[in-house]
Amino acid sequence: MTVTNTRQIQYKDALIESLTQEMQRDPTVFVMGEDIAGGAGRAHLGITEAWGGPFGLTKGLIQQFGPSRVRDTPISEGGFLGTAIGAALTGFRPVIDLMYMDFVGVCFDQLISNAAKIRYMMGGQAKVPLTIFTRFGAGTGNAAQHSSIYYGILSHIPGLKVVVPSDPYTLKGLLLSAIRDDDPVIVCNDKKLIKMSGAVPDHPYTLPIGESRIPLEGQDLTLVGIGYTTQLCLEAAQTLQSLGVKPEVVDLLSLSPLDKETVLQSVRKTNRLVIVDEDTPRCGIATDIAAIVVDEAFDFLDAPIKRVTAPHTPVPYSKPLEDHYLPSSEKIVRITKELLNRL
Amino acid sequence: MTVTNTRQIQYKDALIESLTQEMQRDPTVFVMGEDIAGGAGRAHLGITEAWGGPFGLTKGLIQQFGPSRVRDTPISEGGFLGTAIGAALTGFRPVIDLMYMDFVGVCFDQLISNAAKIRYMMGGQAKVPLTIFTRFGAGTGNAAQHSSIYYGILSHIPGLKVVVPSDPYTLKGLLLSAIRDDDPVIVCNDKKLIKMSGAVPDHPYTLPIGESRIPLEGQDLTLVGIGYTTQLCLEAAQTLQSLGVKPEVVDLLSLSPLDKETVLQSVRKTNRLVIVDEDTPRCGIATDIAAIVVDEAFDFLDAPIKRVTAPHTPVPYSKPLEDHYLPSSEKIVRITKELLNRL
Amino acid sequence: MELSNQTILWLYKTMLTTRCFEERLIEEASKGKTRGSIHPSVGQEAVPAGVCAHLAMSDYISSTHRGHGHAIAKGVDVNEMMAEIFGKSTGICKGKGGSVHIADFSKGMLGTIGIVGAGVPLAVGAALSSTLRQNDSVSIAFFGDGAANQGILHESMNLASIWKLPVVFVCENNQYADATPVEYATSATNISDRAAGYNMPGWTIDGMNVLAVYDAAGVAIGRARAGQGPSLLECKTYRYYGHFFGDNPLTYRLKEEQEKYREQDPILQFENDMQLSYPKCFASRKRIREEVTTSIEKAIEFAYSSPYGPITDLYDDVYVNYAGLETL
Amino acid sequence: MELSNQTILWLYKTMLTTRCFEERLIEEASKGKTRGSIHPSVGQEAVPAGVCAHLAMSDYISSTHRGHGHAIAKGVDVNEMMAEIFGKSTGICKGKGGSVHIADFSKGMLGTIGIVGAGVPLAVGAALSSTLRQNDSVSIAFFGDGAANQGILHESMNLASIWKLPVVFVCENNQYADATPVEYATSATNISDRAAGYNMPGWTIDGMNVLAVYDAAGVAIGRARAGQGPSLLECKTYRYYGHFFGDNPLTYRLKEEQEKYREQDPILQFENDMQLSYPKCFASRKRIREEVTTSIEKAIEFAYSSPYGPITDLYDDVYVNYAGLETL
Ligand SMILES: Cc1ncc(C[n+]2csc(CCOP(=O)(O)OP(=O)(O)O)c2C)c(N)n1
Ligand SMILES: Cc1ncc(C[n+]2csc(CCOP(=O)(O)OP(=O)(O)O)c2C)c(N)n1
Ligand SMILES: [Mg+2]
Ligand SMILES: [Mg+2]
Repeated sequence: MTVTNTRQIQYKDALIESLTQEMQRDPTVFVMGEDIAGGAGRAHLGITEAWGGPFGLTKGLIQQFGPSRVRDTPISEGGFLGTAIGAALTGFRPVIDLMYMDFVGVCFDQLISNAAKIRYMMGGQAKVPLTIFTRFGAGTGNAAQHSSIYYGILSHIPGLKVVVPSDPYTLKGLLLSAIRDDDPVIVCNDKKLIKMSGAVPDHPYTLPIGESRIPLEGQDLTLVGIGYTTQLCLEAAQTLQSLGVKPEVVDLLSLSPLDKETVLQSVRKTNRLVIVDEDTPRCGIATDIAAIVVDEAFDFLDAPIKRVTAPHTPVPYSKPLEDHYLPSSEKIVRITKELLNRL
Repeated sequence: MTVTNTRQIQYKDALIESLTQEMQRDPTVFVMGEDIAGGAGRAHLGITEAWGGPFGLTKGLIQQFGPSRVRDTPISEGGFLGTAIGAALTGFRPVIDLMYMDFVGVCFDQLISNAAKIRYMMGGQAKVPLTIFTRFGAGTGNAAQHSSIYYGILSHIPGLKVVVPSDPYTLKGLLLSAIRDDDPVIVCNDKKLIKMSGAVPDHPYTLPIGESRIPLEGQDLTLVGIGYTTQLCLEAAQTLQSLGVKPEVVDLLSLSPLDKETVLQSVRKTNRLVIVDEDTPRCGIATDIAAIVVDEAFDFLDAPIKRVTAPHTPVPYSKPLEDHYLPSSEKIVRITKELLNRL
Repeated sequence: MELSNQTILWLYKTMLTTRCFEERLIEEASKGKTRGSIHPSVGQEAVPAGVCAHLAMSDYISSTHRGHGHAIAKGVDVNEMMAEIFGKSTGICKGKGGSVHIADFSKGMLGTIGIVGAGVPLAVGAALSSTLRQNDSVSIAFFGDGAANQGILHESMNLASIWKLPVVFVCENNQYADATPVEYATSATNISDRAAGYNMPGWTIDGMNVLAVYDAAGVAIGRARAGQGPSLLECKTYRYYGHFFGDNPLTYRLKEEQEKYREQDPILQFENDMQLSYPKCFASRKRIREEVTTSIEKAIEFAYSSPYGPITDLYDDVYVNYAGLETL
Repeated sequence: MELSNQTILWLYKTMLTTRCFEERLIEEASKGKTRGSIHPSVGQEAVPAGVCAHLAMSDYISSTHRGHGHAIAKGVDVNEMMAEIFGKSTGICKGKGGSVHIADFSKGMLGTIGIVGAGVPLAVGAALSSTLRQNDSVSIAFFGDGAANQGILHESMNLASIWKLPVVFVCENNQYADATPVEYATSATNISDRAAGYNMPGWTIDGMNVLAVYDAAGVAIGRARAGQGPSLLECKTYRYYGHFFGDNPLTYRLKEEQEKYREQDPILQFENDMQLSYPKCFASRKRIREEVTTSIEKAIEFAYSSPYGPITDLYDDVYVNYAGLETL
């Protein structure tokens, strides 16, 4: 799909716009989360909205849809996620704002035991059309308990779907798909993208869950990015191009289901693969892709598969340490050069 | 280490023996969990012990150590795990019985945000000498919510250690190491091993966390097993040997830290790798090992790396479906043959 | 309160069906025809019956591992339940869930959930649906005394209360969670004492007496239906068997205690009540017993004669629009 | 109760140090010298001071994201705290934790935990340690009104109660969780009403008055120390600033409300009390103010002049016996 509309808006605004359009279209959609309006229950004091969501991602919704469809919650993630699952089982399409991805910890059971399994263990009787959107990632000095990435863990769980938009355009298309999807979908938003601007059509549109994109074609090696790291791959690609190397960039978009065909096809062409992920290295999406490729495209591989990830450590607070923690386009370029020097 | 003592005992009894010996040796060790004695608080009725733990894995401990060191809990996994972390931070070595691995869901936050991160985010001031032992795996008709495997997820988390014994001998050595270890260690016990007998020395001994074993040497390919699947690999190896194929079997034992050197060395010798894991396929230990090997031993690989795992589905109840869900020695043999036929 | 004969007979038949279903199931389990854990609710039949007597198809319940009684009282077909526990493709969940995951969404039975406490918020969510739809259906969250100490219960009660949702939290306090007695595990004298902390009414009643349950549930459900918000109903009850089929309860409780409760058997008690107050119903008890026995024998036959599902079932139902294996 | 001059001066100095520390910190934050979120407790100083006045080094506390006051009241060095928030290697956590993870295990300060409610069971665990050791140290779990609705709090209170552990649950009810008012999110009229459901005493007191906090905490801690078990102390208080530095609280609360609370400022109130009842202490208030200002300026200097840690710090402290990267 090509973007014909050239209106530039922020990631944040694309999120609000998507929610607004879908809530207008479908009366069974409602949003629930901590401070998504804020100041709840104080209409008598002239306060209907305060925060409009952490980072303002739900700003203005309550004015349009009222407090029963834009529902502030107590700090009870397990309870309100379970409540959302119950509502999804009985005909609604709840959208949950999970403030930070770290908080999957306190509602993990509802995710893995109920949202993911109910349909299966009850023989396909039920569906759970639930969307969760959440913020993740380091780089903001929020330290170990507010910077974590758990999308690899979530992708491990059969029954869950997981997507990671990489810009305002993909956010809107994937969020609308997620809300319309009949399975639980987690839409993971890198904090570092929230102020990014990009071209976004103003009408509602969807991008299929389970399909990756190729924002840059090339033939010398494949760089796979996830969300923000796709931007890093594109940055690194510029440097590499100036050195005469032509990388292809795959923007994964969907982690579960995984569009392995797009990755495999690319590697069959380029014969080399570097996966860039801000998640920690063990048992994550990067290892997953490496494992699939060495299984299914072994004969096309000319070099080891490299992974650029965070180290196996929690996220540190101090700036120099956190800077070093993160993947960067420099690291991608360095690893790529090492890989090509094997020739 | 070779086993000189030939006393044969069950996995279950090795577990009780290890706990008993360590509690005798170290007064800071205590055990806590649901029904680990059972009948708590009914001494006045002549009841001190009832269940002795699910599957009887803590049977008899309360008679020896009393209810303050063998502490029945309410069904509050998050609460009592957090309590154990607090006790660990203040000088004790709690051992937690988490009845089924599925219940990591309800205490996940305490695991990932506290047990795993406190040491790091507090600059190394603290240590969390906590042991969790738990039961996992399908094969018993316990359906989707009582058969799950989450050790891949736990291995993803920096700050946690994860081990999976494969027989009574490795259980005792690893459990004693886990209790003496100053970091949080999760000891994962496959239900299918609980009645297995094997030679176990009667004195206390430890096996290093982070080291794998090679129970069978060979040169034609490497089979990597985890816990019970090591037994499947050994079974498959017998069949393969009868066909003239000499597989080497690596018993992983430790998932985090991972003894990648042992796997790499084996693959450098055999040039072929099959990983057998009962966990589901995405973002797990099997993908992890494949990714490490294709990165660090690429030039030694003569064939794709294959993974024999459960499918990307929850665990079904009915026997034929569950049988099909599980890895088996037949599947290992079949995959191995396919791999060798590539020659 | 005077009840209609129809209600009396429904209560009787429902309790009897549950009892008979489980007693027969245990026989089959001891022959190895079932797998995993079976958690009999024998002794507790008065609670599901007394509560669900007030419910229509459009009302919802969520249930626990000990859920046969809830399913039966909500109208789930016993053939499909039995076949499910036999793992057959004709089971209500195609044999994929077994005893601990019986559900029937067509009947507002949102499922028995095996993680202790985890079913509770599902009922809260169903109640939220009713509120959003502005209809008058209500939801019941059944849970055990052991579940009372799970955090999710606390969160669910708070949510239901602040949003005034039409849900009744029904605690089946059978006094044990596995082998652990409630008085050890629970700091409250009565579990219903906790209701006050959520600004909702709480009652503790005799859960061996189906009429007592019926009356109290009527009040709680009536409140919910009238838009007056949630409440907590603790029913003191007792399971005659162990925690699961195979567990010997005499390792953690006294014979005398067991006998005391057996003397208050909900079905026998109710027969006495019928004899006194509903002689017409009492007169038909033999016929009902026979009907029930026949229906359960049929269920057993149905389960035996049904086939296992095809292996492809393994990959179905993971997602709505694609099977687990097509794309990883 | 008549207090010693020493205690009075300690309370005063502790509140003042917290106030001064945070006001100076906010200045630096607005210059961009800190990262992530800073959650000022300005306005709430009476609670940590009034509670910790009863504690020795051998007692434990666990704390929240709004934890500077708890740390200072438990004796954590302000230089090391400030350096931590600047991310420097001389910080109490080597700059790896920042404002929301300050801890000092040598002083029984088990750490500020950023996940709401997640610090509570740590205090319960420390109390279990004391019980196992059979000594008389006590533990305090500080938490906010928002945390009151997390399941882990419920589980922790139940555990502490059934095991009669020496722990006091101190709720700092500053009436907001982020922008959400407590009366919306919490079904109980007073959070302390929930104590009864756990069979423990609960009190709601004026948390702007340090002497009221001191008195009530004395009772609760005294009970715990004497082996009489846990209790819940709710302190009604107020934060003057937004949820975090940068948040404008006027989007969710009225100016009049803010002003009302500022009039009850805990430090000003206490100065008035001192003037009336402890004139000698009152007389030394200027000296104390100067001491405090000097110590905070020193802390700022210390933070500025300290170096960042080496990059290798990134890999340390993941495990006790090996760094994260050596072996994956
Ligand atoms: C979170 C969780 N912890 C532990 C278990 C294991 N378990 C299953 S049933 C049960 C006891 C439940 O007791 P109660 O809630 O009183 O229900 P009852 O069995 O008495 O009907 C336990 C501990 C579980 N399924 N889920
Ligand atoms: C489990 C969890 N959910 C949400 C958050 C985000 N968050 C941080 S502080 C806070 C408000 C806490 O309110 P309260 O407990 O009243 O403490 P206060 O900020 O008022 O001191 C929230 C929602 C979190 N850190 N952890
Ligand atoms: Mg019970
Ligand atoms: Mg607050």
